[in-house]
Amino acid sequence: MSILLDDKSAIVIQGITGKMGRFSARDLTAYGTRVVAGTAPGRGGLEVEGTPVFSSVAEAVAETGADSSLVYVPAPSALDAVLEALEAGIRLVVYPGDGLPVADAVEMRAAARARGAAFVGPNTPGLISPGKAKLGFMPSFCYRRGGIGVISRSGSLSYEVSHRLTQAGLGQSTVVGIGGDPVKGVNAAEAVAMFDADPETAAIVYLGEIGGGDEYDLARYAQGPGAKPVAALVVGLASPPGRKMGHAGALIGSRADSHAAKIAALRAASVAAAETVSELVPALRGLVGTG
Amino acid sequence: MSILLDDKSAIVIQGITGKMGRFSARDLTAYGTRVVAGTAPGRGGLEVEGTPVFSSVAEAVAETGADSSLVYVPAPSALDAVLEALEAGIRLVVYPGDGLPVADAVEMRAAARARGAAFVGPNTPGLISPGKAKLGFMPSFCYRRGGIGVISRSGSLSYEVSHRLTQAGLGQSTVVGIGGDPVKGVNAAEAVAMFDADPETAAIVYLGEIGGGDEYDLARYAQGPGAKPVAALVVGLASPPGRKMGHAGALIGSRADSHAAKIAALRAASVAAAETVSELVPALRGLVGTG
Amino acid sequence: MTRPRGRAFYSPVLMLEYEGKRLLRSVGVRVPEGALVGAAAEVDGLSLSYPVAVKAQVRSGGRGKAGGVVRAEDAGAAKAAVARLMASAFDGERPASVLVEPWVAAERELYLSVTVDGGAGGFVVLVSPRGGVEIEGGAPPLRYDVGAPAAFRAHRLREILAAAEPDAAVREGVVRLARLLLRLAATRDCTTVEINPLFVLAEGALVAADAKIVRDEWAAFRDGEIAALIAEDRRHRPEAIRRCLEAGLMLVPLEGEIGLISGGAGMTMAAMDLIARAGGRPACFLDCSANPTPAGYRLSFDLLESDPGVKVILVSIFGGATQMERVARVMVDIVAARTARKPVVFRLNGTNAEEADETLKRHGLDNHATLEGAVAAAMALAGGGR
Amino acid sequence: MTRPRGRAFYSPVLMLEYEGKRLLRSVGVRVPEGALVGAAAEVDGLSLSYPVAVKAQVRSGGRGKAGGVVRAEDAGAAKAAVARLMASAFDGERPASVLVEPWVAAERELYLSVTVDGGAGGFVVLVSPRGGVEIEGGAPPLRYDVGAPAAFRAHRLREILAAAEPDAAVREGVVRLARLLLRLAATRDCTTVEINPLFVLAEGALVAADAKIVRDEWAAFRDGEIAALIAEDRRHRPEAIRRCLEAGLMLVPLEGEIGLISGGAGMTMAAMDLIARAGGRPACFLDCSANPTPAGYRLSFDLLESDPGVKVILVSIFGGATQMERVARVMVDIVAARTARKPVVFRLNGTNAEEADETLKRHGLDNHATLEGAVAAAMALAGGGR
Repeated sequence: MSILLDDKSAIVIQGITGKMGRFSARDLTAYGTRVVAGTAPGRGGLEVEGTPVFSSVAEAVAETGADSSLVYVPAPSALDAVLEALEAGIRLVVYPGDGLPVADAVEMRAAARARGAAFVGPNTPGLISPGKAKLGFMPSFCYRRGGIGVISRSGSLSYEVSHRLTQAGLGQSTVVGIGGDPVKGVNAAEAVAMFDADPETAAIVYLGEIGGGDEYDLARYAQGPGAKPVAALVVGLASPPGRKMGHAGALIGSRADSHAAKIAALRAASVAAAETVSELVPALRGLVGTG
Repeated sequence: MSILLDDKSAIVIQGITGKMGRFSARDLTAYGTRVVAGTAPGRGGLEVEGTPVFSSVAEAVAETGADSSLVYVPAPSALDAVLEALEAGIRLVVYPGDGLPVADAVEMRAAARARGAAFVGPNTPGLISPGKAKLGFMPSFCYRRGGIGVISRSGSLSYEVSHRLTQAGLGQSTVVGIGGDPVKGVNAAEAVAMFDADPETAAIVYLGEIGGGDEYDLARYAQGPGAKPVAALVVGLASPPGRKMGHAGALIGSRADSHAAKIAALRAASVAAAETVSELVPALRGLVGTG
Repeated sequence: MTRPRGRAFYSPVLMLEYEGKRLLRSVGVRVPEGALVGAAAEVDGLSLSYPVAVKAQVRSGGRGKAGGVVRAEDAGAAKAAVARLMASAFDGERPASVLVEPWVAAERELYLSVTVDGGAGGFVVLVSPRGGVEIEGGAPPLRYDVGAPAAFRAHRLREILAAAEPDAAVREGVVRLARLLLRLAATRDCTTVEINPLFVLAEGALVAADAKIVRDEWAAFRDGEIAALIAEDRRHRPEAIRRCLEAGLMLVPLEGEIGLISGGAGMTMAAMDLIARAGGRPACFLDCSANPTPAGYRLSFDLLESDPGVKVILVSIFGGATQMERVARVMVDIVAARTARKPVVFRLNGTNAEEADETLKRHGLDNHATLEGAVAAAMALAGGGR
Repeated sequence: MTRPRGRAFYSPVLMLEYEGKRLLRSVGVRVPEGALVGAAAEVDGLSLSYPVAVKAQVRSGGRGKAGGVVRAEDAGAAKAAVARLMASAFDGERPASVLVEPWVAAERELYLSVTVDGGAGGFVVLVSPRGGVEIEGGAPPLRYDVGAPAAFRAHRLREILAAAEPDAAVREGVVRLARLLLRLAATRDCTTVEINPLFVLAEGALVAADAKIVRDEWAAFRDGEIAALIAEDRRHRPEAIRRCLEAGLMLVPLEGEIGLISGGAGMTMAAMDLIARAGGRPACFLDCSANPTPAGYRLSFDLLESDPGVKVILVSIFGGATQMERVARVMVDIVAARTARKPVVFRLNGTNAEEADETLKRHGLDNHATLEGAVAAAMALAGGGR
């Protein structure tokens, strides 16, 4: 098992004729992912990297049975593309783009929930269930199949940490980038619940940062009865308060947003909390041994 | 039978402590309507005209079993009040007020439909099922129980015509004011369908005007197989084009909006169409005899 | 300053072209970079590249056919055009300003609008692959019934457009633009946002060459721009009309001899229709139902008393929430206080009608039992029909 | 003209008080009728009734405690206050203007805001029966998790308020106001609309005595006001920062000796943290991931080369969509072209990392295998840690 994505997932890439769409069509297929369709309005009938292109997601679903979507369209069209996917019956929609108005992220999240579907994004590299399927643009060599479920608010940091896990022999069930914006689709609490229910996941690694409240949701989970072992990294130790560190969500506005407060809360909840990236693998080893 | 409202309907008046609320509490009860509750935020525990007042519609429903609501609040609060009623499980909500932003009417209509409830308004006197119950502020003496279902875009005109019907011995099953705004809750097509399904209704009288397309929906119904007899009045014969005649919807913008076009379309659909109010009762008599 | 003057009828919440374009630009729609002038001399202050379009800022329809848009090849021609347009009237409306814009070379002209529609229960998107002044005469536009704004789906509109617009890039541009216009309509309380013509440039870009935006006057409480449009409009209305608007009376001045004071839009039209059928002409549509107070009725009487064309006043009210015995008492007071000689005919019915009837009779005033009777009496007093 | 100058950090899309109040007024919120002045002499042109509040227009927090709001009893005192405030700095920020308003006598001060919140998956409404400058220290505000704007229910907020606000009329006023603020946030792309304090007047009316409105910078494509705020802000930023902003580089200048060029917010912070733990200080947060092009990287180098505090440049990138062999080639070109002497340390990893590694090596450049190794090397080149 794994969460959200596995080797049965059938992928449609919305915006497949663009640069990122073409790259992912090639890259995902190379990873063994079942990329069954692409869409590009008005360009149905083409092929991109051997993948058939349709004019609408509904057609793609009807013709190919696609159930998961990776959306590469500019921010002003993103809400429309995500709504199209959901209405066509897609169960997992990933929107990796950044620069999305938060009001549109709110609508995407609400629309996915109303349909009982999963939305991942915005501002994320996507997710990968190593050895099974990839739905995003993370570097494949960083990952290896195993029992660690990884949740990350940051893209590059998840590559870095996954690479360290892989090098340490600690494979991953699924690595999901939940994104750096304050309002997201699948959030930390929801991703944790999915990993909790996944038999293949033995322990959870959470990669957080200053700002926002996701880390407190994680602490709440870790405190509960029967929680799986959790290790966490919080970055932003050296970031001054009151300034947005790249991510819209990474801003120390109140005391609870700070690095120290989050580390303290996580430790109080028995999370193996790393203060820097160097400490994460050792912290996790303390929980799960050598994997 | 009748449509929407009958002697089993249990009424809550939202805004019962205001002038119109108090008037209707007295007037509806005098008509024999089951007014079971009123609401006024923060004023639960009061009584108005013998009716218990609650702070919320949910409380009123829980305590009294109210299923229909008459909403007397100013336009800026109307959407909130209607949403409150719908969320509390009210099945029929009447908002008589005028001056409502059309965007809010759109939301009210959508919210009622999403819950499978009926919304009547805005800009309407409400509805009455003569001899059973009244949910609005029309003059009671104009009505008498019978088999004519009346639909009106205009308030005063519906009193005038109902009075004429009553004087002519033609009683009414239900008289519903659908309102003069372009976007409404129950519209002409929906009201006609309800009367069509109502065994007590033998014939339908429609009171329309220039502007908008409701009259064409009526013609479509009358043309269909097994339609009940329909008489209609269209006012605005003497109104110049391009000017809004009081109602937001009463404006001749295109040829189809005009009095002549509507009369012609109705007649082509075998509707007994009256060009002035004087002709309506005779036209109806031609369909149903002396009632 | 920039509102039109004149006697033509127009909606107070219909924005002028330049106002509409400013609003369109603010939400990301491409419009020509124009400048507003009030006199020919102001053209000298502009940095323009010719040719330019010189466009009278009026609300009346049919401006293009009436010569309200002029192409000018140089500054001299532009100044002459400004002077001529400022001195012209369009359907009785004199422009308060003139918009000078670069002349845009269009490959094609489309039509695009988002408007409130009862049948859709909300908004519709209308698109025609052929826009311009001839839109009214051509095939009906493609229609996407959206309903509530949240129900907009770009892919639905795309499907609808596929049937009639062969250029995929233009389709996508129109879909994006429709989304922006719908958002504008929903967030800024517009009942119509119309772009006609919508220019397709050689490189495929879409440019709004005109703008007709109608706001929702009932949303003035939450939109200062709408409140400002209404206030500005009132400043330029004739005094009598302004006073009615301020008092909440719905007035449409007409040119007849029967001064009708009524309540309710449908009932007012019904009475007007009976007057017309009897060979008379109503002097106005005047609906007092939103302000059934002594002040409201007194204002209505003042208006009709001072209109030399009005020969008789007909008060026709069928009240529901309006308590008719109170109306009757107000009428008695008004009649007692007035010095004018115009005859008045009453037909009051509705809630507490019997008391109203008695009140009028006690003061020697007739109350007609039927609308037909009242209209006949008014016609007789006005000197008969045709 | 009216934007603050100075070196303080502030969000480009945080509106000044007077801008926020103008927006609040436009959606129907009552605010004091103030006037904006830029110099003491301008006070003479205003028609004021004293006392007045004279308020420095700055974005920095804690203005009240820092003396940025002055009560003036007459014109002389007001002029003196304007002059003093215009010459003051608040947290390094000099006001570009001063707002002069009638001094409002409040019975009570509340706190009301609508803001984006991840936990709510959208908007929350926050209300405190005690507002003013002490809000931070008091009990946490009442919280209504709305989520999507369409999910707002006045009766839910009413229930939440019932627990803490005993005055039913005030509760109703707050509910109505919250609805307006939420509509404003949703329709005009605001991430925060905060009124603190919200005055309750003796007659029960609610008046916004301050306004803190933050717009969503990513919505600039559909809101001209946001685009204008960003453009105006850029005009007043130091040149280096302006160029970074225009190039899509995320820059937060700090005051350290390690010039970090990085990719991705989390990865950048992770590297900063390692630098700090090694006893160093990063010179900046500089995330190039939104513009991983030769121009973007060149600009980053220029910025750090010209900062005299920077002793070493550390390039740390772990690329996913960014193809690292291309980045390596860009780095080779930049290093070859530069004349400055500051040492550069590389740690490139990610997609096509092996080719990147080879490219660097082929040109005599080291590529560190680990972030820790790269940080240690940079620290050594900068002259060691603490």
